[in-house]
Amino acid sequence: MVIIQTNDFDHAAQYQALRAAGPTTGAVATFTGLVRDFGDQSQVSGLFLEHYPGMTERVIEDLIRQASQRWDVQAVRVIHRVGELALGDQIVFVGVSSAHRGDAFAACQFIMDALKTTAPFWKKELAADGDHWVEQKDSDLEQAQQWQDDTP
Amino acid sequence: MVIIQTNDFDHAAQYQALRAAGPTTGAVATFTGLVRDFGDQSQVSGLFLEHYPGMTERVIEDLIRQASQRWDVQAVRVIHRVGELALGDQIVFVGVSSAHRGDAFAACQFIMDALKTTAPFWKKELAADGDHWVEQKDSDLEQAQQWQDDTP
Amino acid sequence: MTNHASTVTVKYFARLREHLGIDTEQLAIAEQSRVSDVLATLSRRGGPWQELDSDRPLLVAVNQAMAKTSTTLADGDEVAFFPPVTGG
Amino acid sequence: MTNHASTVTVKYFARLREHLGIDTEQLAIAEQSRVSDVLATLSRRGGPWQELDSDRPLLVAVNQAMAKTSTTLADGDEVAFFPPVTGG
Repeated sequence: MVIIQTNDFDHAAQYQALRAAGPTTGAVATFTGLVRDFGDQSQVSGLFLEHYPGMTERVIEDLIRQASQRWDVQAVRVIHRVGELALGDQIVFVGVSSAHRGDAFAACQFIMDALKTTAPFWKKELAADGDHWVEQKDSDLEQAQQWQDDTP
Repeated sequence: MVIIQTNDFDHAAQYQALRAAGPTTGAVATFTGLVRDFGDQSQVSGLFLEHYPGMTERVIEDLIRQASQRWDVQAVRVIHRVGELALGDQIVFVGVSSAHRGDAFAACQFIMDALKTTAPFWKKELAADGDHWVEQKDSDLEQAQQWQDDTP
Repeated sequence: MTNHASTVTVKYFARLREHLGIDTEQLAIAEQSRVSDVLATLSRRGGPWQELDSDRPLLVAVNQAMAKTSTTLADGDEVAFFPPVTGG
Repeated sequence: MTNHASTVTVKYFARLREHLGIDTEQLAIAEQSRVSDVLATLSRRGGPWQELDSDRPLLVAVNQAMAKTSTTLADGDEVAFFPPVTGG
């Protein structure tokens, strides 16, 4: 399930939906990204998030398909917010339920790492001294790259 | 924060506490283990969990210390239930907040993997054809072992 | 003389959208045009458009899937140009 | 003749606790006793206690930290025997 929305999301409702995936669900792994108080430059007061409607959903649904082929996954939920966000706001949620904890962790981290480098979202940091678009980080590319070397 | 309790825990309250770790919190990773409908034998109706009071808390607090030395970790919360649990019940929660997602994922998975092989808990599966103590799995030992080879 | 046999929709996102001052347009292209031909055509508009021909990292998607400058375009295709992504 | 100079608390958990029918006891030991000495003493009780001397995987903690059969015990120590852990 992939949702792109401007509104905030209810983390608890997402978790409960993952937990209810079935009687063989033994593990739920979740990741939540928050707007934090530092970025490329200092004094960030918030974020503006732009995306490519349509392509975003396609890319993330494809990542979920890849994860489901690679690991034992029972349910996956991805929510990504767009628009203007304030410090401390929830940006993104990735949750995975599985029979096994290793699969839940791996699928959750894979989707999150791949989303950061392949899903068409762009972050602009809002700051007192001027807004600016965030540059892609080498560390994100490396983090995503590692999943291509690993065999699960 | 380590809590061993017989009562169920509120996942949402744990997440909100991790999220509130500070303005530099950019990532929250959580793992939840649930009682699932299969084990060493079939037809499991529930679990009984025994622990070694005192030592359990020490071991988990030490794992949190190790994780905090190895990764950039802002808050860690671990809850493990003991006593009798039914199918679908929450058994264990490990949550980590950090500035960075890689650290949140790694610390969360490390603590969970190490807890499975070093914290003094024992599971007895309750089944119609007789209760039995669960045997330790080689896969859990291997999963915990990998953290000794890795350099973060 | 160029044969304007096809029309594609071109979209721009993020910094590029702001820089060019446009988010979407219809563009007539010759048959068998590649993405690189579209970039050349656009950059000839001058001013901020010259950036499209520079070394600056620029990604392209065709019909909402990542593509290359060598990708050949067909009538009705949706072509999108944008900077490296930074979501999550 | 053995010098019963020290007393330790011995605890048993899980399958072992059920098998032996006891969860905790006080045990008088000679000074400089090791965990292996305690195991030998207990297994001489016969019946289910002989399991303590078998090859079956058995873990030991002294004062709530994992220990070895070669660990030397002191007066007042807490010694715990249990099977491999299976929590989480």
